[in-house]
Amino acid sequence: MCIAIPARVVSIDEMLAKVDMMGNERIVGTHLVPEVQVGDYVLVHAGFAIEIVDQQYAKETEELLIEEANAREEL
Amino acid sequence: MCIAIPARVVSIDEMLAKVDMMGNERIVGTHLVPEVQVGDYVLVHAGFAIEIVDQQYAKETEELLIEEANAREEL
Amino acid sequence: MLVKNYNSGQSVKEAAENYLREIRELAAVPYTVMEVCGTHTVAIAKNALRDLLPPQIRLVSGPGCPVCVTDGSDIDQFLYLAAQPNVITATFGDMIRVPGSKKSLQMLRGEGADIRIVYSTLDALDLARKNPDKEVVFLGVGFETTVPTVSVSIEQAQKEGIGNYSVLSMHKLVPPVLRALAEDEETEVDGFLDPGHACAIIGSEALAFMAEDYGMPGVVTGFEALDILEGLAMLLRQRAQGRSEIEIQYHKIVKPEGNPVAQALIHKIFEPVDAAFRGLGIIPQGGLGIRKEYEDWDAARKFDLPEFESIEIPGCRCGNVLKGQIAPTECPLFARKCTPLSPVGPCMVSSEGSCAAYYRYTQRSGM
Amino acid sequence: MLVKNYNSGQSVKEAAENYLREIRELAAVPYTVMEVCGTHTVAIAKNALRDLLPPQIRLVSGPGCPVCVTDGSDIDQFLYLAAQPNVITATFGDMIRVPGSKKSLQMLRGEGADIRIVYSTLDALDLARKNPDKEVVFLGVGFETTVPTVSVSIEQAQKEGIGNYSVLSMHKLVPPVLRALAEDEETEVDGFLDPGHACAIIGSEALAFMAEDYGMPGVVTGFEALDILEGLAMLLRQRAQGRSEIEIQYHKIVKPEGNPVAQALIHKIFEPVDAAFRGLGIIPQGGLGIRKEYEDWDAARKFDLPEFESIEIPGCRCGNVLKGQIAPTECPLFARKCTPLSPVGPCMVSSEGSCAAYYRYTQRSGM
Amino acid sequence: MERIIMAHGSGGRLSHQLVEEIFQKHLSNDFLNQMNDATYIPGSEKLAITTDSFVISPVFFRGGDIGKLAVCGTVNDLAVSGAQPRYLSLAVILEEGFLIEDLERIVMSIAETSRKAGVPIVCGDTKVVERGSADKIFINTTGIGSIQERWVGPQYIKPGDYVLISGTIGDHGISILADREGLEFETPVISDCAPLNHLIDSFYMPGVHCMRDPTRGGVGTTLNELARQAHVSILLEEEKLPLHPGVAGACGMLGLDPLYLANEGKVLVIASPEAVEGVLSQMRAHPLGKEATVIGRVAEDDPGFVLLKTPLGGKRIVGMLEGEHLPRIC
Amino acid sequence: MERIIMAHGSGGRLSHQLVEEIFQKHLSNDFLNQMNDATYIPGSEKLAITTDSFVISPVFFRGGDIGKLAVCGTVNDLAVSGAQPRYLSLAVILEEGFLIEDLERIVMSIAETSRKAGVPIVCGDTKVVERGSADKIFINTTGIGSIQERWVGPQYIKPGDYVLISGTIGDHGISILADREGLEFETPVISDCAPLNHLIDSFYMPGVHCMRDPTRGGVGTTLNELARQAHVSILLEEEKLPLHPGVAGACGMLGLDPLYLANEGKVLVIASPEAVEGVLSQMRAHPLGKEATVIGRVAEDDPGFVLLKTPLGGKRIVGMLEGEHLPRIC
Ligand code: SF4
Ligand code: SF4
Ligand SMILES: [Mg+2]
Ligand SMILES: [Mg+2]
Ligand SMILES: [Mg+2]
Ligand SMILES: [Mg+2]
Ligand SMILES: [Mg+2]
Ligand SMILES: [Mg+2]
Ligand SMILES: [Mg+2]
Ligand SMILES: [Mg+2]
Ligand SMILES: [Mg+2]
Ligand SMILES: [Mg+2]
Repeated sequence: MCIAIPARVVSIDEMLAKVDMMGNERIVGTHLVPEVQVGDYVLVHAGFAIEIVDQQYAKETEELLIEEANAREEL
Repeated sequence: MCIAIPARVVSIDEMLAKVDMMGNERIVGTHLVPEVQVGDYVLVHAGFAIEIVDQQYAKETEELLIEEANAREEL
Repeated sequence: MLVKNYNSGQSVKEAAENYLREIRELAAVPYTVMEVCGTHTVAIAKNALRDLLPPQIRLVSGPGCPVCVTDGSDIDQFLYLAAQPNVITATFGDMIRVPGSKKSLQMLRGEGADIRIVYSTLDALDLARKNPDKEVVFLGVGFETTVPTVSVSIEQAQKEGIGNYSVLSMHKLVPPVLRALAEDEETEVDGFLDPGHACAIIGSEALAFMAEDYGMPGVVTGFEALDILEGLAMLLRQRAQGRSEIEIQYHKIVKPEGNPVAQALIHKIFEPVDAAFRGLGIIPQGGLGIRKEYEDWDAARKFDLPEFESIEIPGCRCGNVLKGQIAPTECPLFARKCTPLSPVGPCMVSSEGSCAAYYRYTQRSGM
Repeated sequence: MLVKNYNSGQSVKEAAENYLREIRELAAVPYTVMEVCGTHTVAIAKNALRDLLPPQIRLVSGPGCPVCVTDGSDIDQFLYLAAQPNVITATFGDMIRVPGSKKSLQMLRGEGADIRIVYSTLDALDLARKNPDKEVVFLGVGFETTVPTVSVSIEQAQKEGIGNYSVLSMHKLVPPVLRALAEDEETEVDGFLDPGHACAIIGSEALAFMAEDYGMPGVVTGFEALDILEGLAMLLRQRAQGRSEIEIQYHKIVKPEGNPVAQALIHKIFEPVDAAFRGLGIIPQGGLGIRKEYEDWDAARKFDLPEFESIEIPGCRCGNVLKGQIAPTECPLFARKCTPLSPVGPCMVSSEGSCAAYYRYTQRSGM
Repeated sequence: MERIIMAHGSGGRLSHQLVEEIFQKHLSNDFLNQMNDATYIPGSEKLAITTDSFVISPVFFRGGDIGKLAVCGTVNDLAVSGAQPRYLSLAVILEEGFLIEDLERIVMSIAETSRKAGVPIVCGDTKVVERGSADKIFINTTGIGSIQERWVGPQYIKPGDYVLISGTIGDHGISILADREGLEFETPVISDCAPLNHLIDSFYMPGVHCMRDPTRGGVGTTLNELARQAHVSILLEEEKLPLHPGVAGACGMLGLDPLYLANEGKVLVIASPEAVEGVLSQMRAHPLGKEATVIGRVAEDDPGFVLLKTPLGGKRIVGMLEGEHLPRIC
Repeated sequence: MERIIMAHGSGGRLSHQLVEEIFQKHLSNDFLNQMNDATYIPGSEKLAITTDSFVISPVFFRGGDIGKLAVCGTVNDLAVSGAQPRYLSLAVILEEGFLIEDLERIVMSIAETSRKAGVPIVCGDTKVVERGSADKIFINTTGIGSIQERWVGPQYIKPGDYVLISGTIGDHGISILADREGLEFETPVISDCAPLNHLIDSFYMPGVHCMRDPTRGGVGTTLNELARQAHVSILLEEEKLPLHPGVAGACGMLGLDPLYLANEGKVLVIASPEAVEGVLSQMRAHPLGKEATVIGRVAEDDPGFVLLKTPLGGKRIVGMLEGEHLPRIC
């Protein structure tokens, strides 16, 4: 299934980027989004960043997730 | 350890002989005793017949073993 | 699961309620929507959206699950290849249970075949590096979303001179399939939820012909419940406003022009070929083959593969399901002879298959 | 165990009693016998013959356990070879626990080295056939009894063109060792129980020089308790009759001329070389190397093996034990630091080692 | 010696040494020290018995190791059965070449977990197999528990009962995946592996109708089993499922469903409406149950099915795990 | 399906199917059918517990298979402890690719042996590991036995006691070796694998001071353990050791000592001089004890040692097995 949550790029080393999804980190290929920069949010599919997520959407999404997570923590 | 009981040759196929030791059968090389014949007793070492056992001794030995085995069976 | 989390919270519920109200208002006349993409099929089922939508909205699944549309002859071919003693088969996990005419990859693995599940084509390439005396074959199954990642692996193999890596390309293309559907007289669809991720690569413009040539509207849609509800609302709005366009709901990812880098990578390595689709038959230029220049990494050319017949699976109505003509529950084998544990057709085996989604999420007495 | 069964039964006991009576009669003056062969050492211990013999008969062990006389430098060399990634080491089981300066084969196996116990050199050759992409090295350890079977494997490898098989020859020869013992001033032995199976190959005549050149009598003896008692009686009779000859007790197997086919096989593949013996030092022409014509199957030439130093094992008195100068129990490490479970010296590891035989069969309080 | 060698499994002296120097040393107690073919244990009127083999890879993981897991898994199976875990057996299969240092670490972890749970290891066995004949180490624990009065089991489940879980789901599954070869990702998630008998003691009361530890197969499969055995349906509320954000992220990343991920320190409880408040507050008062929460209810219709209400109000089926839970990609 | 695949071990539907169609089918009983995390069993006043894993290769051998062995091994450990074997747990680890047909044969053999012994399997577990991560199948059985009055154990051994064995030694060891890869020989010897509880019942009486089943490590190692635990010496008579001629021949051929070969259907008994005749005649009256015989006596001197009197009258030590029992060659 195609993954629909944004991953934040933490670091880039040549064509490989470390991305973060709610604390989980993974290495993905940036071959399809050579212009990607640290801090960008990307859409990851099958080990590759296939598109850079529109900045505004990405932030909102992650904030929402974190908010929700916090809400759960406080339960 | 070098084995000291005689094995009887049951069959020969080129350089390999099937030998019998009190019902146990095994294939051994006859390269060192090319003259060996079915029915001979051989001394087996490391998978090879290394010498043909003197006929008279061999028979006596096996008879003794079988006798003893029978004695045990009847116990 | 995450899809849901993202959608939870009061504001999301309110937004959903708003879309649903709009949908109810606009759906006085029945409307049939085809979700083309398997991920949409699953998202709809997992979010139980059918429960929420008015009965006038009919959601039908399309041929967008790449596993489901892979023809039986292709499956038997890759099973044949996977059984070869010197071959390591690298594949995404979904393929492992797909039944060929006799076996599946997981059964071959039980018999000793070396089959590895990978999470990226780069992992497959890595297998080739680490097993120089074996042939590593990657099973190339997927639409435009996946293809560029396969291109990268072949490009890389060429660059590094890795000769024991190859790809068996069974890739398919979205636009020709949609065209085939549009031209099929039996297809009765009012509008399409177009695949969000495939369009991230090819761009929404690549589907413009659907509206222009066939008058069939579409909305490129994301995968959250909210995305899908918005996509449906947008489709209904087009009808209400007498429009027939390809719109984008999934703005955060999809641009009209798509991802040109990825497109270039596809075209560098692959070229369109006629392709057999399960249930749909041969679709002209509907698949991708590896270009002659890269034949060293083309498993179809590298290995002497027998041709297999595309045997119809007796009783399986996958073809009708894939064209949105029947719901999975209308197949006589559904949930009887055909279950995810022993699937008869591929629509039941892939987690994105319409039949599997129906079975998993909705199949119960009284539903 | 069998040795014993064969010897049981009333008639055997009577025969034994007769030999023992004769031995007691003839052993008024003390007599030191060296059993050259490790199999004799074990047979004597397993049959507890020391319990039965009069105290004037002193039984000492000789250098006839092939594992025990293998020099530390050779052990480190084959351990080095066994640790190479592409090598399968084929060996008889006894070598598996022999400690080198740091490790043993069984420990290397624990670390992942591919080490196989074989029961015949033909099994080793078979490993080479079945693993064409590996180098199979057979560890050639043993006296003349074993060497012809190794010759057969090399002959066969040549015939079949098996290029990935080789032998690391650490083979030793009985006559030069006996000569070295005879010439060693510290050896105080009145007569030898000569090795029955080595002599089956080389013949009793091959040891005639011991009597002729050094005045040291010997009896080629079998391995049953009764054989050994008869052998001892024959030695004592020689003394009583003032003779010094090499006699055969083990007539059922051994001929004066030995097995000429086996001898020819030895000489076809191997040639005498100077060899390091543990505890005895270099014995001129005391070992066998593979002839130049067969260098393709000679692991020593095929692999680039570093030379290892022959480190003295601190405290181990194997050398003295092997020359019959001390009993194992006289070694300060015996049964303390040195046990079969963690052997310090090789005489403790081989099941035919004098120290192991002493430990296993006689080491208890009051014995 | 650094590594396990075949001789450690021969039944001879080296086997004895291994047992004495590693197992006895850390697990010593009067039962185990009997060193007989079978261990004599004092009995009680009603007993429960359970067995599980642990074949986890990797052997050491974030939050535990195979030894801790082997104790917790069996202790928990007894505890959720309403039994007081009393005795454990321990049988270890070792691969030639396994590091003795690692073995000792595992045995120490077994000892510590057994102490914490208050359940002694009373007999054991060790086997060694050739390199390549096992994956490092497999552990079987068999547990015996005693029962006073019995009132838990699927047959006691009633429509209207509440379904509770003692904390977040899927933590163990994700922490293991992150440490697994081939699936390279880092996660903040730590396995929840823990012995639950003391937690269960704290809330075990009449009105607790059934308990299960949702291990392999996860909450989804476990509840399906219960729904079938009890001929009821269970309706979960998706919003109420407690989820560590790291688990949510990892599931998104790998296409996994936390309902099918293994838990090793969680208990599912089915309790009567009268008992639910008390159970919940007892659970939350215990360190292992702080995030305990009600996640659903038992109903009569659709017997045998587990259903899930989505946040938007739709209902869908939660089936059994079908075959391997493969990370999906495409 | 013909073969075990990984999905059989997922904990999901295929796992359930495997348990139902193979294990439940053949082993069904009221305990096992509880299908809970732990099985409730009625208790008794004194209990004995034992565990063993079985990793034998080959899985099928002359005279039995790994399943029969797994039942016998544990039943026998209980029986020699003076306990009535009552319940068995069964935990199976399967290698991906194992033939389901073979699994069923093994489970049927377990069922048959469990019936013969009169000891039911009351709980179970199945795990599947990837091809190459196990050698076909490993089985753990854990057994619980009940004890009325206890009078056997090393502590009851007294100088002057007799040592008996219920039949020929080394049969199991040789039959296994003959079926093992790499050691190609044919043998007439059949494994003695059998449940001994009924035999033991037949002669169990006061005066029986200790019993052991001389499995891995053989009679030699087992008696060494007893000599140490009881601080006595044991003097065997070589001539009295009952030996199948095929075992004798195979030992000669391979350079093995039958004192260190495994037995799986023999019991060593240490009995008082008053009891020895009765024990012996009871043993011989049972089909599994026809060749029972006295093989030695217990003495005071040299405590901790096992000695053997040779036919010619010498005495030597019988040590513990040191490391692997390797067929010696040269
Ligand atoms: S239910 Fe099965 S057989 Fe029927 S259409 Fe779906 S996949 Fe094919
Ligand atoms: S007891 Fe050990 S150290 Fe001493 S001589 Fe013998 S082998 Fe060497
Ligand atoms: Mg259990
Ligand atoms: Mg469990
Ligand atoms: Mg055991
Ligand atoms: Mg391994
Ligand atoms: Mg459980
Ligand atoms: Mg046991
Ligand atoms: Mg046992
Ligand atoms: Mg289990
Ligand atoms: Mg295997
Ligand atoms: Mg036992």
